[in-house]
Amino acid sequence: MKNQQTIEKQAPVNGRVRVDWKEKGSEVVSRYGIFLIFLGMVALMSILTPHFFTYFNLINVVRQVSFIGIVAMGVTFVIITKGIDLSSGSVIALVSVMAASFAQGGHSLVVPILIGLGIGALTGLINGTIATKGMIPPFIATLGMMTAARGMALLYSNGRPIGNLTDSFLFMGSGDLLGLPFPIIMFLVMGLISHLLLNNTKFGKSTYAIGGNEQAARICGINVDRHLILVYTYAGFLTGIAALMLTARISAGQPSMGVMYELDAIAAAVIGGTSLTGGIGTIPGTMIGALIIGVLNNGLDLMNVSSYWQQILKGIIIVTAVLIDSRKNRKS
Amino acid sequence: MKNQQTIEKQAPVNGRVRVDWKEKGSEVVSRYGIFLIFLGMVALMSILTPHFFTYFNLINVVRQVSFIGIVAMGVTFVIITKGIDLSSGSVIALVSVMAASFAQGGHSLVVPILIGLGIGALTGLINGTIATKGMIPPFIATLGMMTAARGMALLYSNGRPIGNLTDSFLFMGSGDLLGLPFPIIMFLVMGLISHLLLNNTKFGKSTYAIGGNEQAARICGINVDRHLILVYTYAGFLTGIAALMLTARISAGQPSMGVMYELDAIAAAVIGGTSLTGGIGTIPGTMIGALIIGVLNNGLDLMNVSSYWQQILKGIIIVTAVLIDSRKNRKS
Amino acid sequence: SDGSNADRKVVVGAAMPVFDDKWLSYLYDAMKDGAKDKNVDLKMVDAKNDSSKQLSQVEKFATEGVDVIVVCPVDTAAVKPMVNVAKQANIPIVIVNRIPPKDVMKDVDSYVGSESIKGGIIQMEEVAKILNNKGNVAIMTGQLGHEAQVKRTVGNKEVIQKHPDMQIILEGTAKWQRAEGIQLMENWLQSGKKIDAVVANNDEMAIGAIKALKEAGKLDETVVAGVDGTPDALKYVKSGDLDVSVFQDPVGQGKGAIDTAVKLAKGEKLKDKMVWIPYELITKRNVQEFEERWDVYNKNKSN
Amino acid sequence: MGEEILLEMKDISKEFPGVKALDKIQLTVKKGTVHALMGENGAGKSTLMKILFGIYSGSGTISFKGEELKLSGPKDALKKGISMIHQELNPIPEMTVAENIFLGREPVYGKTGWVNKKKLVQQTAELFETLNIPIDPTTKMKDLTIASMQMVEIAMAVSHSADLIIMDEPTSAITDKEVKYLFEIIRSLKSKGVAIIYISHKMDEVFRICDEITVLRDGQYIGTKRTDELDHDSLTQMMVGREIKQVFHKEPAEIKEVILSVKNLSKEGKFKNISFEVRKGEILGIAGLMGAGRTEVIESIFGVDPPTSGEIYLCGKPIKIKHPSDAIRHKIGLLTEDRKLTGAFLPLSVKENMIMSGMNKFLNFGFVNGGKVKQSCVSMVEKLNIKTPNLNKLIMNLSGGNQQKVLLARWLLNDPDLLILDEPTRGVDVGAKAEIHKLMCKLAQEGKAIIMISSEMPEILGMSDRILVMHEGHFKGELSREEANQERILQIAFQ
Ligand SMILES: Nc1ncnc2c1ncn2[C@@H]1O[C@H](COP(=O)(O)OP(=O)(O)OP(=O)(O)O)[C@@H](O)[C@H]1O
Ligand SMILES: Nc1ncnc2c1ncn2[C@@H]1O[C@H](COP(=O)(O)OP(=O)(O)OP(=O)(O)O)[C@@H](O)[C@H]1O
Ligand SMILES: [Mg+2]
Ligand SMILES: [Mg+2]
Repeated sequence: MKNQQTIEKQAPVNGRVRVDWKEKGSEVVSRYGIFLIFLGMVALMSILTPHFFTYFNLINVVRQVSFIGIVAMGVTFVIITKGIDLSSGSVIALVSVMAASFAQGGHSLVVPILIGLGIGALTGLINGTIATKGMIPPFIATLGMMTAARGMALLYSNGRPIGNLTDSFLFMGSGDLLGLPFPIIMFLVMGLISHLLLNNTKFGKSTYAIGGNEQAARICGINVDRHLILVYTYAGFLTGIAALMLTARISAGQPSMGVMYELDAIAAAVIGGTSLTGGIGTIPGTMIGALIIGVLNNGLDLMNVSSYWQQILKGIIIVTAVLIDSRKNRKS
Repeated sequence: MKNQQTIEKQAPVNGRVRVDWKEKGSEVVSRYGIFLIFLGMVALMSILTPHFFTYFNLINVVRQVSFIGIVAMGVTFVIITKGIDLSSGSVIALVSVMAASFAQGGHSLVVPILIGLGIGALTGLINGTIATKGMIPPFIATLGMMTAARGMALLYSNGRPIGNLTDSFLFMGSGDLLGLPFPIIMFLVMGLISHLLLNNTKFGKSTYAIGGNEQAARICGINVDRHLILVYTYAGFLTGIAALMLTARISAGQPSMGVMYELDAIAAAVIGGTSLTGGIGTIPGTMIGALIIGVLNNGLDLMNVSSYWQQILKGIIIVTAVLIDSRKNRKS
Repeated sequence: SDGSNADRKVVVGAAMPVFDDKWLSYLYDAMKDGAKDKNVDLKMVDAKNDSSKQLSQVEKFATEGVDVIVVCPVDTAAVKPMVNVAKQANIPIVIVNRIPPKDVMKDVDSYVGSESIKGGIIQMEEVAKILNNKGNVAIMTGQLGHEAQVKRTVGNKEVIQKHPDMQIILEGTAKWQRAEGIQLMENWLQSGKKIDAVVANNDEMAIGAIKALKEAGKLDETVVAGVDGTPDALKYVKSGDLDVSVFQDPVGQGKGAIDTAVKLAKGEKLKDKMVWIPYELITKRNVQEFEERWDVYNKNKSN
Repeated sequence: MGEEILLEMKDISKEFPGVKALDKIQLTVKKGTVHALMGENGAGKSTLMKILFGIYSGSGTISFKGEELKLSGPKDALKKGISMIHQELNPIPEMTVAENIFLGREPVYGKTGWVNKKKLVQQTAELFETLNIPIDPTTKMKDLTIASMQMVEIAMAVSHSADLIIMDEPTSAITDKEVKYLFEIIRSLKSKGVAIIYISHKMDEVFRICDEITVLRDGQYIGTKRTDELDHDSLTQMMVGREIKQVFHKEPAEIKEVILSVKNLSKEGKFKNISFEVRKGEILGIAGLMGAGRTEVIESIFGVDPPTSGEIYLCGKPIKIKHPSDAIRHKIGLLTEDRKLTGAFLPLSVKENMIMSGMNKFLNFGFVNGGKVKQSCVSMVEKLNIKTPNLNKLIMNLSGGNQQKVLLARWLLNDPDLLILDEPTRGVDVGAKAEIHKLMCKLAQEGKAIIMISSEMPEILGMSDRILVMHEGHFKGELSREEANQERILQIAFQ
């Protein structure tokens, strides 16, 4: 390379784009680090318990993960803009009871779905509007929503589950499509859509831009407030999808649903490489992050680790996974 | 003002700040904004319910707030450094059961206190070490601790409360000192200590510096990692104090104690003006923030607002308080 | 009302553990109904599962000067300071649903309810009977550290210990939630273990387990048991999906608590300090009876 | 004085992923001298200095004051007598000037850790007095102008009473006036035996103040010469490896009709009654001292912070610009003065940084067309001679000058009719500067209009067709290219 440069010295333009394979290599490791960790975890679980690596169990894990996974995709958008969404868990409850009350027969399937998605998106819209127009930290805006939405869910349902849902509605939770459970299909489809949206559209690029430098984004002509509102709305919309499927899965709308889901969703995003300081994150990363949490829960259950120890181990393993991952990043 | 500037022309550098009294005025409003909002809230509650503004009720509110308030002081330090601490609630539980098991008679009062403070500080030390040396986001480091500490609390106590505590231990929760409940005394004392520490010592200056510009802090020769570890340790230590007093107050160590306290503590800090983007925050602000949450809970209970409506209102009021406050800030 | 109470309204301060729990919501309704019947001013507050918050609420009732305090404790280990507060303020205190330890009970004016541990015992005894005293049991617990989780599980285990051919092969928490119940059961089903019975700390989790079992086609060969017996759970008993539930009478406990509280407030002598509203076993055989009880209650309520 | 060797760096190498930033570099600095470190953007100057200051570790040996220097971090460097003014400003915005300056070494009562606030302010005031810096020590850093912040950082570096002070582009954000004061400071330090390593892209400064010059090129050591052995051209030759004809070379362009005119633009407290027009093919320079309000005016026009009154006409038609997106729609571009704050998206790649303001033209059915993006970006990299291993490199890992070029590329990709450049060559090396200037001329020849703010007099004088002079928020006068010179500009400013 030294000779190369000596020659290049003479050249008037040395701004050529060189491909450097060593860098490519370490970039691969850092880029797919969390995926490798995930594979390592799968391998470990497969060794530790023979019941882990079976078709049904794997399907099982992915289905369990799909709800949180879809929520986490929206959260990823939000975190990339330097925001946070603490309201997801409570919004799930609110959507759940309201949609369920319209899915008790007499209504066509369209009504509860529209209501569910609408309410999800609406809460997001409110979150975004309060955070941007009110200029208050998203942490507080969504914390308020977290509290208020739970209250509304309880109020609406009087604290009780709303059951007797129509069969067509229940399909969203337990039905199969193309040989796969519907939630898994949705997880993949929404993952693909979100990934394309984030990576290949103006909307996605603007999302990164705002998280990278809000001031600069404004000067580049991005309407920051409007964009942020849309991001929160999209997150709410995805939460609505997860809530509908979850409601269908347990065949009841429940006001106590989704407690602490927001933390799991944020954790999935962060484990998957999304940075809370903004501007960094990917959807596949988040999906892997969610799967890591899912594999962990499933594996520990399969091995019948006591609940107390499960919690201790879960804490340690999540930290370790991110630790290994960030060490990889450091090397590059 | 124009004339002023004309004179300044002669000066070699005109970056001097002019004192602008209009600005000063709005600075006062913005600085004490949250305090004014707090007073407004107290006034409103006093009008709405006659039971609110009585000596005993006010004492009651402050005592109730003192636990979260003390935790929130440590959280304030952490947030000023751009960090976050999600583990406080679970650490309270861990400290609670461990200290309680040594406060059942036979031990002198010193033992449970040392154990409580030691464990609190130790968890903080671990949080800080993992976050800095492991270079992983504090969100993940403390999320791991949140999960693991709760598991350990359950494991240690086998999921059950630990009662029969000695009377001397119970004093920390229910005793009076100088005519005030002990927790209130501690709230004020720890508030004063934390305030002085943050404002008048090298330690405090470094805390602000790291949050304001970590790179700059490093360049100025501050040992950033060590300092952050100390900050988390102090936060853990304060959590230990709160946990001891809480345990004494309910006269039992409980593994289920403190659920969601971390969110209340963070909310108190943020309502009190601490910025999650680092570098900004004060202890008196946080104390007011905690009091606002306390007054809200107490007032809504007093007015016999139904629990569901309480949640809805609480969400709305917290957002509104910060909204009013940030609007004030904007004017300046 | 009947005009016999021309004197001023009795004020009852009720400190309740948490408002987003299904069974408790029936208890609260019953208390409210009871309060309406007796023309009582009922102040009901939510401790959000936080003992210290509950203690503060009790203190507040004391400083406000209510006539009587009713507590459904977040944790019975933390009842002592509440009782002390009430005693100091000279206000009678009634504990509902969760029974404090004996040394605290001596200062309590009345207890209305049952013993949590009994719920677990009744539940497991019936499961043992169905299983002919042998088989593999999975215990699905509520939120760890919660009073009802701890006591009911202890009750379950006491029974198991008496049956050498029964063993607990799996134990995990589903945090009282149906969704978590499905997930835990799904994972257990993959664990390759033969599960003869799933015993859950409440009906919601049991229903979750039922869903997962049904999907796996294993519901028929597995006994499922819950606790609570709320109307929606009874449907599952009726259909035969939920083999066992244990009825904890929220109406009896709620109205009983208000009755007792009013008596204490008026200085009347109690016939019995302990007002037992026992747990009752529900199976497909007697489910009809419980459904009728709910019907009667709901009818009265709407009148 | 001047012969005793203070610092000797031998065979220093440093590699970043994909970049050999330094390859066996030598640097010898004598006591009591000012030693210039020169080189194009990305040559490795800052990297070498960061190694010397303990921020990076690299291979090779360093001896300082006759002893081998092994540093564990900046703290160690400061302790051993090396301080540094960093290329990027590093203010802690919410803290006061005094707190910033004495961060980590605040005066305390005894050994208590209890800060003596009075003494802190007093010491700062004394420091400022000796350095002739009129800033109130109790001001919050965020309330200072960039120039003042830079002066604070200079004061901070000086206050360590180090034996060696590294100054990495200390003058990129200050004007001639402050430069004069800085040079006074440097001379007095020199007379006290302090050595200074001075990095700048402003040739004239180097010749004015430096005793020796070491030149780096693409991470290689080129040579060290005494200043009097070199002149402008030979130094340039050393740095760039080829000849650069003329630095501020303006090629004439045909000046056509008015494209933008501004009438009575005002913003309370910032500027008042600003009226001017700019024509197609014209380069309009705006001169003024730091803090004259130039940035405020053009940011107002661009919709960043709309004016309170006044009109803006584009090609004779009145337009309303409420947001930068309106300006962009009207084919106006703005290269801002502060890279870090309002320019670069630090966590994003070079490619993404380039396309962010003009994404629409890369869209196919709503999707960003990767091929099109790559093609445009590669052509920009070549056109502006941007040194980056590839387009996916994060912009934060480029050298300062190359970051600036990426941001310029961002606006060029938009093909604007009117390009506003706020300090376009701040921190840019001679070669690149010449290229940016050439590009400006070319754009003008293509019929574009350019408004250029610059605090560098030769740049303003060399490039502008017409010069507006601004001071204290007012336009004080206008000079044509022919009548303009440094004295007249200052005269107008202060009249
Ligand atoms: N942290 C980093 N990671 C990767 N590459 C880096 C990093 N810092 C610098 N580089 C690369 O090292 C080379 C030297 O950069 P350096 O900042 O030292 O240049 P410089 O001579 O100071 O340029 P300028 O005049 O623009 O400031 C550049 O190619 C730059 O892209
Ligand atoms: N962050 C700030 N806080 C307070 N005052 C500021 C700030 N930035 C600029 N000012 C003030 O606004 C006025 C105009 O500043 P502006 O940056 O527009 O000047 P400029 O002529 O563009 O200078 P420069 O050459 O530094 O860009 C100055 O009086 C300055 O002191
Ligand atoms: Mg540099
Ligand atoms: Mg400017």
